[in-house]
Amino acid sequence: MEKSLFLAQRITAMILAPLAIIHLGLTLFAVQGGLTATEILNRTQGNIGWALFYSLFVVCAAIHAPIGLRHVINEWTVMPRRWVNALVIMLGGVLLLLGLQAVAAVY
Amino acid sequence: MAALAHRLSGVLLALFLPFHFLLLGSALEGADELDRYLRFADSPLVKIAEWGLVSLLCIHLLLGIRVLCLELTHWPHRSEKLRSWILPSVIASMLVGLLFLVRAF
Amino acid sequence: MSPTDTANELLKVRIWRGREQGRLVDYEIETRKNQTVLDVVTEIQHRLEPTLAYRFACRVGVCGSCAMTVNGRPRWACRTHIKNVVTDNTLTIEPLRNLPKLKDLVCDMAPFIETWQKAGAPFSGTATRHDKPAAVKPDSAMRLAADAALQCINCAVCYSACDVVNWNPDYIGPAGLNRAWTLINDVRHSKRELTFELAFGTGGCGSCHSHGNCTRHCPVELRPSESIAGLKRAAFSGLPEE
Amino acid sequence: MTSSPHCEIDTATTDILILGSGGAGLFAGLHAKQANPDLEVTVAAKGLIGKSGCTRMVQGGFNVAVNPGDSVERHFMDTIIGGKWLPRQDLTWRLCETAVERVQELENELGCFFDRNADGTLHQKAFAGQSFDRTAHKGDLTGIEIINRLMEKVWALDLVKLEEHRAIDLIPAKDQSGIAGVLMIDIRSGRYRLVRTKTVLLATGAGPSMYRYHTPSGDKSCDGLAMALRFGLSLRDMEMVQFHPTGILAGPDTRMTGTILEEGLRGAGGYLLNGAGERFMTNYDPAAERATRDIVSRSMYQEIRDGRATQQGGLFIEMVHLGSDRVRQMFPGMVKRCGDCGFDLAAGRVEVVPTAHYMMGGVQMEIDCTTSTPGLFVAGEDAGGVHGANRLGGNGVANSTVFGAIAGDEMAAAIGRGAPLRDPDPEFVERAVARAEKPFGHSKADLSGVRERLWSVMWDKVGILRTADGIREGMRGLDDCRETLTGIGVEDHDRAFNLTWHDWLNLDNQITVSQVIANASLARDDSRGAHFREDFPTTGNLEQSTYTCTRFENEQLIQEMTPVAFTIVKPGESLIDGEAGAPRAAQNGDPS
Ligand SMILES: Cc1cc2nc3c(=O)[nH]c(=O)nc-3n(C[C@H](O)[C@H](O)[C@H](O)COP(=O)(O)OP(=O)(O)OC[C@H]3O[C@@H](n4cnc5c(N)ncnc54)[C@H](O)[C@@H]3O)c2cc1C
Ligand code: HEM
Ligand code: SF4
Ligand code: F3S
Ligand code: FES
Repeated sequence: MEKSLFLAQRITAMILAPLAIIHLGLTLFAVQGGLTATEILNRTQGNIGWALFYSLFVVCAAIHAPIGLRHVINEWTVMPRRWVNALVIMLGGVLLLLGLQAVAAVY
Repeated sequence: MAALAHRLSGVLLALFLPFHFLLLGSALEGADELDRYLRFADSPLVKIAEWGLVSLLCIHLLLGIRVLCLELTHWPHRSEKLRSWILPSVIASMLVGLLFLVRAF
Repeated sequence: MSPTDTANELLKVRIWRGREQGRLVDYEIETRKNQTVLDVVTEIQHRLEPTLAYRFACRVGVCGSCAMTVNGRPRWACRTHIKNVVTDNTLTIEPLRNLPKLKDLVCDMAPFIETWQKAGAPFSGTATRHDKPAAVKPDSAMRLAADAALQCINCAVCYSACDVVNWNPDYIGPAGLNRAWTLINDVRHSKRELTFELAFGTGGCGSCHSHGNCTRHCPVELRPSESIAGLKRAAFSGLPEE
Repeated sequence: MTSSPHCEIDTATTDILILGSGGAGLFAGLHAKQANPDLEVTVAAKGLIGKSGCTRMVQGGFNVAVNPGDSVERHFMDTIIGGKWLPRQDLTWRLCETAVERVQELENELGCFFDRNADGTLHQKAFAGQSFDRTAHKGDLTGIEIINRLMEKVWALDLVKLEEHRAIDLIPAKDQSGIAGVLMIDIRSGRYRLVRTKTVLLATGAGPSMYRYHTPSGDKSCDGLAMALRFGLSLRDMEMVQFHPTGILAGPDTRMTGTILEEGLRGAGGYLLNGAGERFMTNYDPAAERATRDIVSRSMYQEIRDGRATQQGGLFIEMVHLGSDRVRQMFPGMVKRCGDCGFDLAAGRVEVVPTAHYMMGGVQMEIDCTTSTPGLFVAGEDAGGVHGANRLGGNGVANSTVFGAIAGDEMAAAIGRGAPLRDPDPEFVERAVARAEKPFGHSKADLSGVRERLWSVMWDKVGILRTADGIREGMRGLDDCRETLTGIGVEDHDRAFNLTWHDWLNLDNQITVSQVIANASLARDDSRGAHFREDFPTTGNLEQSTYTCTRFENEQLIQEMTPVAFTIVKPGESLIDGEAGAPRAAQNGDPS
């Protein structure tokens, strides 16, 4: 179990790395003089490539972040293990849901 | 030190990401809505928050790559060599964050 | 040991006295040219505080009995020359972190030694005392990997230096995992899969965040963090093979 | 006295009680448990299990005849010649023969990873006094590998572990039928504990720590030998104390002083220099620095005694002519160790002095590790007779692991045959407690004076070069030490981990065993092996060799000489074809 979680976290990290670099670059490029919705939407709407790109980003983040947080909470708080697991699974769900919703919204 | 910065940035990212998504998700309500938010986002406060998010992502990214190198590559004595990664990472993130701010205004 | 080449200068030594509850007590001894932290503690026991408790055996850095916290860092007392650690003419000496305190500078090492078992030791061979030793090429990759991590003196310095050990009571810690890595690289070990399972189980190397304090503090210059990284790589690529 | 609350005694019962957790103790525990897992086996050690004692400190390695070009006969002959015909030959034979099995057990069953040749076979290096390169090793810190692997196995077994328990006396049965148990102090609580048991293994590792300069670990103070003596057993060859030529001399205020620099430094061509910076070994022996341990130690001692020493009273070793980078690369561990004492081995000079290293003598044992007392076994450095007058480098760990395991097997077998749990003699227990309580009756004072006195007496009078007058003077010095010690008290308010109390007990035992060494040294009026009498500088007739036996009777030391039985070879004979007497390299002292 620990091994699978470890693998999942590192593999998603490896996927996230290039995605995040592109995302950051893009943000910096796009942010010039303030964002407008139309700008964003123009870029993303109807573009299946971007949709897939951000979906992958969201899915990976929704796997990666809860596993990371699970360690943090286990180590820095005295919360019982069971609760921690439940909490981070919830967090993963929330991230996934909101994230995909956002992607759908801009698609 | 590096681990602490990485950890804090990771945790903060995880906490702020839902709001970021929420923001984008409001595009569902239509472009107008989003525009209103983005106008609201013009306010310095939100700019700073977004700036935070960008810097955090950047630093977490760079330090994360450092951890991946530490663990998954195989060069001897890499831990010492990668110690020098820390400061440049922080500076780079600051620069990226700064760039973001400059461009945003 | 008679005091010789006394350099009149006084060294201020603050030592933890007590058990889990205790306090730092100040002593003053003369600074000498050639003294280790163990010698300082010994001198205080011989001359000033006969009931002061500390532990040592070999006095040359092979038994790993004498580790203590010196000016905030875990170190082997018998091989730490005071000139390398004194700051402001003061030494603050406390027991190791992350282990139960027995008395003064003495900790209970049992929880630490038990991490060996949790990490998948001991060795389990198929050959017996009636067989010739296995032929193992000294320059094979696995042998080199095992060799680099073998001569651990189980001093618990790394265990004491690691924050994750401090935060996570289940964590096996660097030394036990380092041993697991040598076993996984030992072609003669018949339970390599089991050792790997245990080393990656609850409190296993998935809990290590590559802080690297273990490697930074190991007095015999082993690199537990790199052994752990080796285990992590094996999660991707499978057990090392000849 | 025993009515004080401090003197209450906790009791426990076990089948097999092992004293000591060095190579001998741990192997005994392992083998006893393997022989019969249902037995309750208890290991008690003065320090932490596996971390105390000298087996961990072994540098050079383990002698074993496994190479096809070598043979048990050859190993045996080297050991007998090295021991100057004093060893008990059946014991020596058992050592050489069983060393093979033991090394293979260490490798194959325990997982020791000894160094290899390029073709994958065991690498064996040369060690002084041997006619074949037969020392198996792991780098230059072989003991760590051996003990770590043993420790792992023993920790995984279901043994009773009494860490930081100091045995203070062996307790006989009330009816004198054998051993009944051992009285200990639980160092952590300071309480007494009597462990009743069917069998006891004495494996506390002797250790000549009564000399000013000595190599053994700090927990060794000849407790086992002193206990055996008080119990009434006879010790043999006690005059045979081996000195190692190159102990570090880092000043009187550091425990690093006395610890060894490895022999390889001389082997590689290092120079020994006197206080004036001149080489002197060439004046003593044609092999110069590469002569055997005993010759080099004696020459160094003489050089020092004749006033050509350094300011601190030592000599120098210098390596720089071999090239400092090369030295750094060849001896990284030694360079670092010297650095920690403020010396630069690679580019400068390091102060050295001969240092007391090993005791060849010990409790008389049979080939199955039994002693003259039913139920009491002995193994390792506590046992005598295996090495005779000198021990070959590499035969020390071989001895402790070979006989430790035999003792484990034999103790399990003895219990199988119905070894009884005997009733302890309460009077003996009471006397033992009274002895340990002695210092609490007195006002406290500093023990350092007695310690230093003992160190000098033994070093100066019963050390590397001896004379009858000197030894007698030494004996008077020891009496003084005893008297002073008896008057010194120890703080009583906190007995838990009270090191000063244990220092007192250490000195008590060290003085006792020093007296035995002095007696035996006086009795042997010839020079052989490690024992050198300036008033009798030659070796006596080998065919009529006798060995010393010392025991306590009515508070008196009784000294006897017993003829050596040449049960396998006689002086002048050899087990090796074509070599009269011994392999030549062994006779000359291999210059490595
Ligand atoms: C620095 C050094 C280097 C050496 N190098 C070599 C080498 O290269 N090759 C070689 O063959 N030999 C070498 N030797 C010799 C060898 O180490 C010893 O002869 C051998 O290991 C002794 O083993 P042992 O089991 O008898 O005793 P030890 O390993 O010394 O163990 C003694 C045990 O008894 C315990 N003990 C002591 N007193 C008591 C008590 N009162 N109650 C309970 N427990 C007690 C101790 O705590 C310890 O656990 C070396 C020795 C030293 C000091
Ligand atoms: C995009 C959103 C991201 C979030 C929300 C996130 C969150 C987290 C969190 C909370 C942790 C736990 C920190 C810890 O255990 O100390 C973590 C760890 C980690 N993150 Fe991220 N991360 C993100 C992106 C990335 C990226 C892009 C990378 C790639 C390089 C990455 C690499 C890592 C690594 C390697 C760890 C493990 C560190 C450790 O165990 O100490 N993360 N992340
Ligand atoms: S790895 Fe190093 S620091 Fe850790 S126990 Fe072993 S020797 Fe000590
Ligand atoms: S310090 Fe601890 S976190 Fe890992 S790299 Fe070392 S074990
Ligand atoms: S006393 Fe043995 S390592 Fe320090």
